[in-house]
This record gives sequence, structure tokens and C-alpha cells, in this order.
Amino acid sequence: MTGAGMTILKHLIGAMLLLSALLTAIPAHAQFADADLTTLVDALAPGSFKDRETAIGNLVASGDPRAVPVLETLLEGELYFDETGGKVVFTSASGGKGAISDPVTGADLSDLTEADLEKVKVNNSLRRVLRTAIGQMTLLSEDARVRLSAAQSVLRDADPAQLELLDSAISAETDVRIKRVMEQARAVIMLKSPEASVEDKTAAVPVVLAIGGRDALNTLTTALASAPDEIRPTIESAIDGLARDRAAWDVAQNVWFGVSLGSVLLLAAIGLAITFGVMGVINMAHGEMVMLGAYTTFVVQEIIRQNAPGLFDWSLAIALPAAFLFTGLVGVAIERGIIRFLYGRPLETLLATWGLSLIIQQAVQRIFTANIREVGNPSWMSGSFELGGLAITWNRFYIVIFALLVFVALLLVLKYTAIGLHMRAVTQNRRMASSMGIRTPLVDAMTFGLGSGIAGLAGVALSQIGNVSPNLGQGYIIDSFMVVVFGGVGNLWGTLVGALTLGIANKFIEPYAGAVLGKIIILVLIILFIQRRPRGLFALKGRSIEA
Amino acid sequence: MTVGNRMIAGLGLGVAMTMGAIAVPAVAQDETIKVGVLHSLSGTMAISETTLKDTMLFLIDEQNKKGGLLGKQLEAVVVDPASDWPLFAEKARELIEVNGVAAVFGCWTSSSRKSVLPVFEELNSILFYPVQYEGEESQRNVFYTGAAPNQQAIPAVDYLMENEGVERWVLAGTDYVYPQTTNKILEQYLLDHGVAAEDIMINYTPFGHSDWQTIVSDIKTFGSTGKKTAVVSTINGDANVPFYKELANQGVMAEDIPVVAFSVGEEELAGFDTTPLVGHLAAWNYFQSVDTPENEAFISAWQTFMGNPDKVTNDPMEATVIGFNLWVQAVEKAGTTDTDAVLDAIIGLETPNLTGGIAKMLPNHHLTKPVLIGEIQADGQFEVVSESELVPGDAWSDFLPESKMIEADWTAPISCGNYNTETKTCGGSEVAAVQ
Amino acid sequence: MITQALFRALDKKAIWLVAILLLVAVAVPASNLLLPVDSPFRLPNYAVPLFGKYLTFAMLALALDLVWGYCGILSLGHGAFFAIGGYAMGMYLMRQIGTRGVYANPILPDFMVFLNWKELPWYWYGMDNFWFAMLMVVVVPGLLAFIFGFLAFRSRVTGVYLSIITQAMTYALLLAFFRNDMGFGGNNGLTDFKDILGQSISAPSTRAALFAASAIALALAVLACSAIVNSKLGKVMVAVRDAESRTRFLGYRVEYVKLFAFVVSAIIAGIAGALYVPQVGIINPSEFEPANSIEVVIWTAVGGRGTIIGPIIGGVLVNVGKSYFTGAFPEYWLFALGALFVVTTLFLPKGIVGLIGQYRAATTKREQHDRDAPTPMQVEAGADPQPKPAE
Amino acid sequence: MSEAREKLGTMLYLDGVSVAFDGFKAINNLSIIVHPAEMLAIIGPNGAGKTTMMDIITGKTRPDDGQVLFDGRTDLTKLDEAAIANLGIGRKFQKPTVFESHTVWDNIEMALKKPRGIFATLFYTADDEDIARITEILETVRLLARKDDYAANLSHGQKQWLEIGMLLAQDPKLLLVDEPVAGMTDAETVETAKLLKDIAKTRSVVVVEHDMSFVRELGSRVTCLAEGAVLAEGSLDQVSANPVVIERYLGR
Repeated sequence: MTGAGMTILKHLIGAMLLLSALLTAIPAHAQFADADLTTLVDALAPGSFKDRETAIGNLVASGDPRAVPVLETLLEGELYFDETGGKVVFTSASGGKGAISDPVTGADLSDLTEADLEKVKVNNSLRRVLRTAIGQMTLLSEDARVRLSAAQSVLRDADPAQLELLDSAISAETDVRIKRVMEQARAVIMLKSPEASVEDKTAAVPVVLAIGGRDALNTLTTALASAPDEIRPTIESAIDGLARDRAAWDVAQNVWFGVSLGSVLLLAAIGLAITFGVMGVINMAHGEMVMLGAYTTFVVQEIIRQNAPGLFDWSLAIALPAAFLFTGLVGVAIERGIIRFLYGRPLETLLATWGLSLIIQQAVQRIFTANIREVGNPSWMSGSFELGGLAITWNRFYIVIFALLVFVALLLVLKYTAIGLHMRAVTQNRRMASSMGIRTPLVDAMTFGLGSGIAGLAGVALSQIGNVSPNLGQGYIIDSFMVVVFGGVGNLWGTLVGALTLGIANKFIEPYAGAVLGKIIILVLIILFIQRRPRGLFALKGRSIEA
Repeated sequence: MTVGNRMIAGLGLGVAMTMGAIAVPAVAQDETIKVGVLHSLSGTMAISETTLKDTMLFLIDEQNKKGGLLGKQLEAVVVDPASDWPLFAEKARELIEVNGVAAVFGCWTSSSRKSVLPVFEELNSILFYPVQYEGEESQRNVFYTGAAPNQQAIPAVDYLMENEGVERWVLAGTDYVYPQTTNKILEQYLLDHGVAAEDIMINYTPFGHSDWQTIVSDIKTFGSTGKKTAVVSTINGDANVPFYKELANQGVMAEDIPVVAFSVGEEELAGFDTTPLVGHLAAWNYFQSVDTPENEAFISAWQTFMGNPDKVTNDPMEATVIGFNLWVQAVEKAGTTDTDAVLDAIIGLETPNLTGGIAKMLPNHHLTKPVLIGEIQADGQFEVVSESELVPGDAWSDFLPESKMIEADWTAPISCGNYNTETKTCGGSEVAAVQ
Repeated sequence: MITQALFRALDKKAIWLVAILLLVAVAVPASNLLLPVDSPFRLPNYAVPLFGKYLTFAMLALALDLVWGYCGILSLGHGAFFAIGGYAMGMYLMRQIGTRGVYANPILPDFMVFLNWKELPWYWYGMDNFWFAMLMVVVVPGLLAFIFGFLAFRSRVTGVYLSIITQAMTYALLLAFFRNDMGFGGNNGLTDFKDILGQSISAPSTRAALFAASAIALALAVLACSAIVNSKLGKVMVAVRDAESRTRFLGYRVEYVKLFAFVVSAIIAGIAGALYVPQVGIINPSEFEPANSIEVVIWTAVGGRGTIIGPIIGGVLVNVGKSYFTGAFPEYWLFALGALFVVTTLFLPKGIVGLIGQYRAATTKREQHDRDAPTPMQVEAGADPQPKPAE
Repeated sequence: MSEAREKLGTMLYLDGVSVAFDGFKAINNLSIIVHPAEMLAIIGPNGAGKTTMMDIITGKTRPDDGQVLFDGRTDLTKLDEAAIANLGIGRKFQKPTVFESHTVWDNIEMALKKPRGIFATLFYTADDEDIARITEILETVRLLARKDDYAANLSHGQKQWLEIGMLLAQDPKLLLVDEPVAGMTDAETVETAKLLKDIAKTRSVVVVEHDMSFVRELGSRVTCLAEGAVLAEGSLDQVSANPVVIERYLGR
């Protein structure tokens, strides 16, 4: 029904709302004297969570719009009180103008000291109460965005007690979109409420059905239990329809999860497809290149945090080239320092790079300590959006896109650039290439650098979904080798198809077998698959290969 | 000489050299009291354990500033068991036999503790184990200064039932012994409290699991039946960061489906932005945010020692501190570091918790601890929303049929770790053999 | 026939090695048990199982060398056979605990009681009998190697493909053994052993006996391996390593040759694992870690593969180094270990044994051939190249 | 009927054999017959499918289509390399392939016609007869003086000879010899031709060769392959006079 556009919009509006709510000054037709309101506000501080809940109720009952920012600040956990006097205040963190200000009058209260200030504590149930309260109080707000968010909050709670308020809001509402949300909320309340008439309930079913997805299914399933017999068939058929949709979407959801897991595998493996697949270096330090990429992201973000916090949303864009260059250079250094002495001895490279991986891990641990480092998600990579019945998280979405971009870019580089041509020439016939004037040492270094640089890029992306610690690489190395070998060594397309196949297979097995058994099954399947095709998915046929 | 015997000669020389290398320190001087620190400094557990190594160095440094112990300076002997469980046993043996340490502070995982238990028993030394664990154990030579299940899991579930009205439960954990046991206990506890079997979902994931899409999505589905749902997470260390990131991104809000974790502390939260996770919970016996003078003093001394004003503290650190303080007191009381004397002296000793209240060493080698429930804040700290009275640690869970009749009491006349109150005997004769 | 094969095995090197091992088998326990405590020549108690552990690691490295050094099969999953042998021994030791477990259950090990299991799973039956358990130490790794090898070698999976699926095998087993539902104690594994054959496992005499058993087992493994590599079959194995398809055209069933080496190697690894467990006192899934198997490859390479003595030297030296450095330089030892591997590959392509060979070559000229013989890796690189890039 | 009889008398019988790699037809409807104790020389340009043909006969490559019979009865397409080798088909590779880390003696010993089973091999000890046989072969290929040297240390030509020696040790009924004289001196080439002719008195020999003077030396029947099929057959003179052969292979 409403489609993706609508839901994405909702998502965006929702995100902007908290900010706007804080900034929007609601015109104050004070029904309460400042002093009275202050008493109510100050009552928020003392006592237990239960007392605080009562205090919130009283504040809401006042109906005074000036209470809204106070409640919002409390919801944010930024409302403070003065330990000595018990006065509830705003601080600069809570959006007060001065250092410390009065939440009702806005007066400057800088005679209070920060040290005496204590947070007014909220817990989850209090947050729920606050959200409902704010929703209630802002349902008639003049700002459409505030109203929309209020309507959504009412829809979430669907408290029959708010029916009257909701009805008046619906009749006053002019915005179609907001009105629809309110009507949906009303329908849900109807289905919930034991007092609602059969007609009201019957009328509510299609409205709820139109919400679609899991929420509608839940509402209807819950309603079915208490529904009068007359409307049971209506609800049941609605449920059946939704469940059918759901089952179809679940398959799609699994495919998406699989693609997303596959893209992570692809990112982790693609650098290895170069260093191992193309050059034949059994590069056990590949995971450490990924890890260095992730730490580069950390360092870039730290610098940005300290020097230019405004650029934070650009941190990844800055980290990508930085990580590529840094890990690429490390790769070149490794190639020049160690690998080049080992060409033609592929298994020796395993030992040397394993040793290297230990050294790199330990070095990173010495520099950054063993603790997990914080790498933040930029705002555009946080949260999720809905596409029909699919819930897609932004970070996974971007990682899928990013993985495919890296893949395509790599293909293009190998196919169409001079360096790519040289790389293929050298790896296919070193002597011939060198006699044709290609500087093979340079090409070797560049190839290894490219593979390592791509691993660094993967590190930037993977830092967004996992943790950044010296062991990060170890978690990906085995999977990466599986992917490259499964796909067929030396074939980039094999790596792509291999990664996606393993990802999707994993996600279809997981719901039945569980995560642990699922992984075991995948490994056994890989072993059996290699028996069938001893050179991977995309093996070349012909006699030259088998020599 | 053939290649063979040259090499063999070399081998013999190598072995001899090692013997020398390891054996020499055995004839050690006695001007200091040595304390063993057995925490992984490399491998997968280094993330968690290096901090505890630093904590020990800090505590020993502080104690030496106060004049040491029994007039001698303390000396830390640090080894790296490298997250390798059999190596823990080897290193424990080395600490006790070669370095002659008076006590060992160490281990994190249950596997590592299980691996060293026989060593401490055989060589009759002392281990202070500072991490919350699954219980079902009480060994003569081990002091469990972290939480037993009744000091963490059960109070957390109680809190959710009472304050959040949770009726439907997801028990999600890493597939190893601690979560398995804890979940077993919790499942029984929930069933006893009238939760229907279909309202409990149990899910296990491998170590270091990084792809949480399916599971978080399943949790959302499970939690959307209208009944209030909560997740009890016994997910291990480094799998938590991707788990919470996925929770945040899939929009699982604490107000809808709160997640209460037993293995997530300040250190783990330092790994990501917690803004979207505000309100999710953790149950511990210590939070850095707890506002007591002891804690404040500890944190600032620690941060000064580490030279990093942002260094966080966490629960296993506090457990290490308490264990260390109790050991120091016991040695002072006994006037010697002799194992048997210290084992006797330490029972009943008390030291203040950093979070208030008194930690008392019980006859079952566990402590009294307050249980704190904290909500995650946007700054990566926890806000305490509930604090219990002091709870005595119970080695043997009362919610498992096999262990409810077992008690541990290391004081006379029982003096055993698994006294069966029904048969009035000690279960394993290992204990009898030692005594 | 067999006597002839054995006789062949007793070339000079092997005789020396076996003699030294037997000497060690007597000397170490004797020094520990017979000498007075204050004697400077007395081995301290802790050293006996520690040295015993090194010997089992050496045995594991020797097993790997049989398939890798001689037959060209780089197994990255040999730790799995070691661990399975260890688990078989662990199961026996577990059943010996009997009522001395914390729950005093005469049949079920503690962890089963703990997880509310009511009866012993079928695969635990019979493991309370020492000889049956010892049979399993041999049979289970051998059978796994047979099935895995049969499938893989029949399909002619070679090179890195084989290496990676052996890694997949050990990784899958790692995950499986982590599962508590498997009935092997999950992550904690099997531990807290009391007795072996009625003797307390922590008694110095038992330790000494276990050490002697390890040394003798290693000596027997040396004999078996040198009997094999000195036989015509051993030559065929090397032929398979150097030029697999040529060997086929001579009419040898390469898959059976590989299978034989793989199974024998797995059995030796299993026995090593079985001896390892009572000496370290624990067996748990971390032994299946792919990293452990890679380390075995490294011991072998450091010592010098394609020789009998090399892996033994490598297995002992690297682990002695690890023991020493983790204690002496806990914060830096990984640098040392990592550097050792890098330096070995760069400067000692034939391992420590090769170094001795080089030294000898410089002083004598007589054994021209040894030096000029191609090293395994040169040949391997020539005969079994990485697949050509696809594009 | 006659076809069946025709097969019966042959040592090697290829009929309508085709194989393709990724769409490229390496062998296209190839038919060749070799009789017992007969020598056949195969010539042809690069890529004519000579080596692929050998691969098919020795079981390395499975044909997509066609019949490959040994000794008139045994279907070689159903067997693997080892089984085919044990039937009595020996192969010498284009690039000399000997076991470089074994001595010359061991190379021959391994090739010697003996039970190939695992345990038979494990417990094998050379008896006097075997030693005599190996010595005889080494004499034939003139490597007796170097019997204790590693094969790696032989010259290129010596390796070729060692490989021929290994073929002899296998005591095959049919020898497939791929470019045996590549890298040999003229004198060696002559010797090799003599040796092969000698062998062909009792066994069937198929020689693939580029060196026309060597082929002339052999004086056998010649088949010219091109693009995976037979271009011409007959004596060398007949074949080299064939205009198609001149155009496609010999040039000008």
C-alpha cells in the first residue's frame, strides 16, 4: 500500500523530529502560573520511578505546552536537578541557553554549580510513559511534523483512554498523511477496546489491514482472541492474507540477509582473491590488512572528533582513501621485504605471512591496546528503512553497494588499465612479460599492494558492523579462504558468486539449524562440493590447467 | 658425525638449556612476596584480560606504596597464557613451582579456570578468579570473587518482571557452558514463576558470531505478539559489538524489547556509539558510574596509574580489587603467605565493595555482593536503576534439581565444596583426599 | 617381510634417534624420581609433563611431515586428529572419575549431570575400558582420515584446495565440539581427571610413566615413519609429491598411496593426542582451532620437512621457545615467534636441519648428493604450480 | 562383422573420438589404428591435438564421444590412468618427467613391472632377478654409471633416456612416446631412433614428433594430425607429398 517512499519519509521525519521539537518554541498561552508549573516540574526530581511517573501524569494534566520541552528533555535523559535545593534545571546539554537555566521561565541560574547537579533518572518504563505523554500533548500541535510524530506515538501505544483526544484530533486534522496515521491508531484502539461496538470493530479491520506488515498481523492476532464471533471470520481472513504476504516477504528477507552476509564475505575475500588467487601467495596476513583498514578508520574518526566534529558524517569518505593507501603501502612493504623472495614457493608464503600476522597483531595491540576501539556509524549509516515487507538496515545496504562497487572497480582496473594488463601478464607468464619490457618487480609490488589496499577498504566497511580489535582479522581469514577456494582460485567472478552463494545458503539454513549447526553444515557442504569440483565453482577446463 | 647425531646432540642441548632456563629461577630469593598474574595478553581473550593484568599491577603498586605486605615488597610475576586453555595449566604450574608465587590472580573463561583447577589442587596454591561464572563449583584453592548466577542473572530477571512487566523471554547466548547453565537456571526459574514454555525462546550462537541479522529479526518477530518481551543476553565479549550494532540499526528500542546482558560492561560499550541503545540493561555488581567515595578514589587512582583519563573500569576489575584486598588482609591476619593458613584466615574477612556495602568472604569461597541493574547511557556508561541488598553468592544453584541439595562450606566440620545436605556426605572424594 | 621393512628402517639416523629417545625415556623419569630433591641434576616435577607435552607435539609434527614432507599433502587440519585422539583418551579418563565427580554420579560425567542429561550417550559406551578407549584412539582418527581422504583423493582434490578443505574439516569439528549438545563438555571440554589405569594422574610416578610412554611412542613413530619412507612405498610417496601424474602413468594408484599416508599419519597424530591429554590435564575444542593446525605446519617447516628428525626438532624447539617466552616476555613473545617464522622461511628454507646440512656441506664434500638433491619445495613449486589466473 | 574382426587384431583402436574444452574441439572425430609390434609416427602442427590424444589413451582426459579400445577388447574410456598403465600402456611425456629427488636406480625400480598395491609396495625388496633386470635396462639406456645419482642432476638428454628406461621397465605392450628427441644431440637422436626401432620389434610404439629427420630415421607409418583429425596417412614420403599437409603443416 503506502510503499517505500512513504515509509522512508516517515523514517526521516521521525529522525528530524527530536531536534525540531527542541528548537521549535511552542507559543505559550500559559494556563498556569510560573510558580505552579515550577512546583510540578520540581516534583519530577525526588522519589522513586513510581513517584516520577505520578509527577509526569500531573504535569501532563496541566496541559501547559511549556511542559513539553521539559518532558522531552527528561526523555533524552538530560534533565538535571540541584542536589542542594531540589530545583529541576536545564543545562547546556539539555538545550538551555546559558550554562544552567530554569526550565519554565528560561531564566539564567548560573549561581548553581555544575558539581551539585544530578541527573533526573529515567528508566525504560518511564520513557514509555514520557513518549505517550508527549504524544498526547502534541497531538494538537500546530507543527505538522510534531503532530505526525505524536500520531505515530499514539498508534504505537494505542491506549483506549486516548480515544476522545484522538477523535478530536482527527476531526481537526487537515493533513491527509497525518490523518491516516490517526485513523489507523483509532482502528487499532477499536480492535483493542472491549467497549467498541461490532460495527466499529468491523470497520477497523480493513484500516488495520492497510497498515500491513508485522504490526498489523500482531494487532489482528491479539484482537482475534477477544473478538466477538460475528467479526471473527473477517479478522481471520485478514490474518491469513497477511500471513501469506509475510511468508513471501520472509523468503525475500532471508535472501537479503544472505546477500548482505555474502557482501561481507565478498569484501573480506576480494583482496585475498588478488594476493592469493592471482599471485598465489597464501596470504595469512590478509586478515591483518583488513584489521589495519579498520584501525585506519578509527584513527581518522579520532582526528575528526578532536578537530572537526562537523565532518563526522564524512569520516568514512576520508577513511576509504586513507585506508587504501596505508594498507596498500604496508602491502608493498611486505611484498618487497618478504614475499618477493618466496615466489615459486607458495607454501613458504603461508609460514612467513602467518608470522607477519602475529607481528602485526601484537604491534597493533601495543599501540592501541587490546581493547575494542569505537568506530562510529555516520548518521546516514544508522537505522533502517522498509522496502515493502523488508526491513533493510542502512549500514548493511551501503555495505552491499560498496562491496559491489569495489568488485566492479577491481574488474575494470584489471581489464582496462595498463597496470591491470601488466598484472595479468606477469602472473600468467613472468618471463615473457619481463622480456617484453614489463618491470615485473614493480608489478608484483603493485599487485600485492592492490590486494592489500582492497583488504584495507574492506576493513573500513567491516568496522561499521563488527568490533575493532587486534583480532578482527582472525575472524575473517578462514571464511575468506573458503570463499576464494569455493569460487575457484584465480577467478574474481568465482569469488563474487562464491561469497553470495555461501551467504545466502547460510541464511537459509540458519533458521532451521541454528547459527552454530548452520555454519557446520555450510563447511561440510563446502568439503563435499570440492569433491565434486576439485577446482572450485569456476574452474577452467583444459590440459594446461592440470599439468 | 652424521647429520642425525649432530642434530640429536643439538636437541639434547636445547632441552638442557630449557631446563636451565626454567629451572634457575626456582632457586629464587625471598626478599619479595611474589604474586602470579595469569591473564591472556594475546589471542582472543586479550581484549578482556589485559585490563585485569594492568589492574593487578596497579594494586600491587599501590600496596607497595603502603609499605608492602608483612614488611616485604610485593612482586608481580606476569605470564601470558595466550588464550590457550592447556597453556593456562602449564603457566599456572610454572608460576607456582618455578616462580614460587604466594597466590595467583587470573583466568577469565570457565575453560581456563577448569584447566588450572587440578594444578592448584595438586600444588596447594591459591587462585582468585574475578569473573562472573556459571557456578556449580567450589574448590578449596579457589576464591570466586565475581558473581555466582544468583548474584546476577536471577535479580536481573526479577527486575524485568517487576518493573517492566515482561512476560515473554528470549534467552540468547554464546554456546558455551556459562550461558548454557545460566539459561538452564533461568528457564527453570521462569517456568516456576508461571511463564509458559512457548513464551521462552532459547538461542545459541558460536563464539565471535558477527552476523546477527537473522537473530535480531527473529527476536523482533518473537517480541511482536503483544506480550511484553525482553532479551536476556549471555552473549560473550566480542560478539556483543556487532549484536548491539544490529539491534540499534534494526531499531529494537529498549522501551519495546529491553535487552539485559550479563557479559557487557563498560569495556565492551567503549567499542561503539551507544546513543541508539540507551535503556538496554546490564546486571553487574559494579558499575563505573556508581557514585561512592571509594569508587571515585579508585577510578582516579587507576586513571592516573594508566596515564589515561578516559580509561574505564568494570566489574571484573572490582572483583580483582576485592580479591586482592581480602588476600592482603588474610595474609596479614595469618602472618604468613602459607596456603593453608591463608585459606583458614580469609573466611569471614570483609572489605568494602567499591559500590557500597561490604564484601564478605563466605565459607563457600564466594562473596556477598549487591546486585546492580544499570541502563546503558549515551556516553557508554550505565545508570543504576536498581540496587539490591547484599546477596550472598551461592555456588550451587537452587534451581537445578541436581545441585539444589548441594552446599559448599570450607570451614570445619564440613570442609568440602559439595556437601550433599540430603545424604550428609561430600559428593566427590577429591575433597576428602586433600583433607 | 615385515622384519625386512623394519631392518630397512634402521638406518643410521633412525637408530641414533630411537636410541636417544629411549635414553630420554629412561633418563628423565629416573632423574625426577631417583635423584634427591636438592640435586642440581634432578628434573623438577613440573618439567616432566612439560617435556612430555613437547614430545607429543613432536610426534604430531612427525605425523604431519609424513603426509606433507613426504607425500606433498599439506594438511591444515592435522590438529583435528590429534584432538580426536585426545578426546578418546579424555573420555576414558572422564569415566575413571566415577563417583569422585562433584555430583558423585557413578556413570555420568559432571558436565552431563550439570546439563540435566539422564543417560550416557551411546558413543560414550565402553570408554571406561582402557583398551577399548585406546582402540578408539587409533580407530576414530584413522576412520575419519580414511573417509575424508577417500573422498578427497579419489576426486583428486590437490594443492590449496585440499589444504583449505582440511582446514574446513577441523573448523567444522571445532564448532561441533563447542556445542554442548554434542556431549563432549562443550567449550570447557574434559578435565579434572583423577586416575589412569588406577594410578593417580598427578602422582610423579604416573607422570614419569606417561613421559616414558610418550618417548617410546615417539620412538615407535620414528621407526614406523622411517620404515615407510625407506620402503619402495616411501619412494612412491615422494614420487607422488614431486610428480603426481607421472606416478599415475607408472600404474600406481596415487589416491591409495595418499590415503595410506594420510591414515597412518592421522593415527600417529591420534596417539600423540591421547598421550598429550593426561599430561596437560585437559582436552577441549580449542585443539581443533585452525590456527593450531597451522602452527603444526610451522613447527615442521622450522625443523625441516621431508626429514624424520626435522619435525621433531621443530616441534620441540618452537614449543620450548613458546614456554620460555610466554613467561619471560609475556608482552612481546608474539613478536619473537612471528619473527622466527619469517626469518626461518627467508633464511632457512630447509629448516634447522637444512642449516646443519649447509654447515656440513661447507666442511665436507663427500655427500655431494644430499646437497644437490632438490628440496621438496623447489620440486613442489615446479611440479604442482598454482593454477593459472583465470583472466 | 568385419569391423569387429578389424578391432580384434589391433593393439590400439580409436574410432570417432571427439573431445572439447569449453567449446573448443581439441579432438574431432579422430580414428587411428595401431597394430601389435607396429610403430606409428604422428606428426602435426601445434595444437593439432597430439598430446590430447595421448591424454585420452592414457585415461587423463575422457573423450566426449567415440571408442578407444586396447588390445581389441578393453575399453580405455572406462579406466583411470593407473589401470591403463597396468594394462600395459606406457607413456613418455613431452617434457621429460622423471622423479628428480630419487636416484636413477630408484626411478627404474619404481617403474619395474611389479605388484603396485600399497602393501606389496611397502614390503617390497628387490630380488636378484629385479636387480639384474634394472641393471640391464640401465645398460640399455646407458645410465648404469650414474645409477646412484639423483635424477635431478642428469642432463636433459639423459633424462629423456631415463624416462625411456622407465618405460622399458614397465614392460608395456604399447608405448606412447611424446617428442623423445627434443633437446638431444644428433648422435643421441640417432641412438634413440635405433632404440625405438628395436623396441618396436616386440611392442607397439606410437611416437609423436616434430623432427622430420628423426621420423625419417624411424621409417615407420606416419599419420598427420591437424585440428584434432587425421589429415593424411601413409609413409613419410606419401604424407609429406600430400598437398594438404604441405599447406597446413609443412608450409609452402
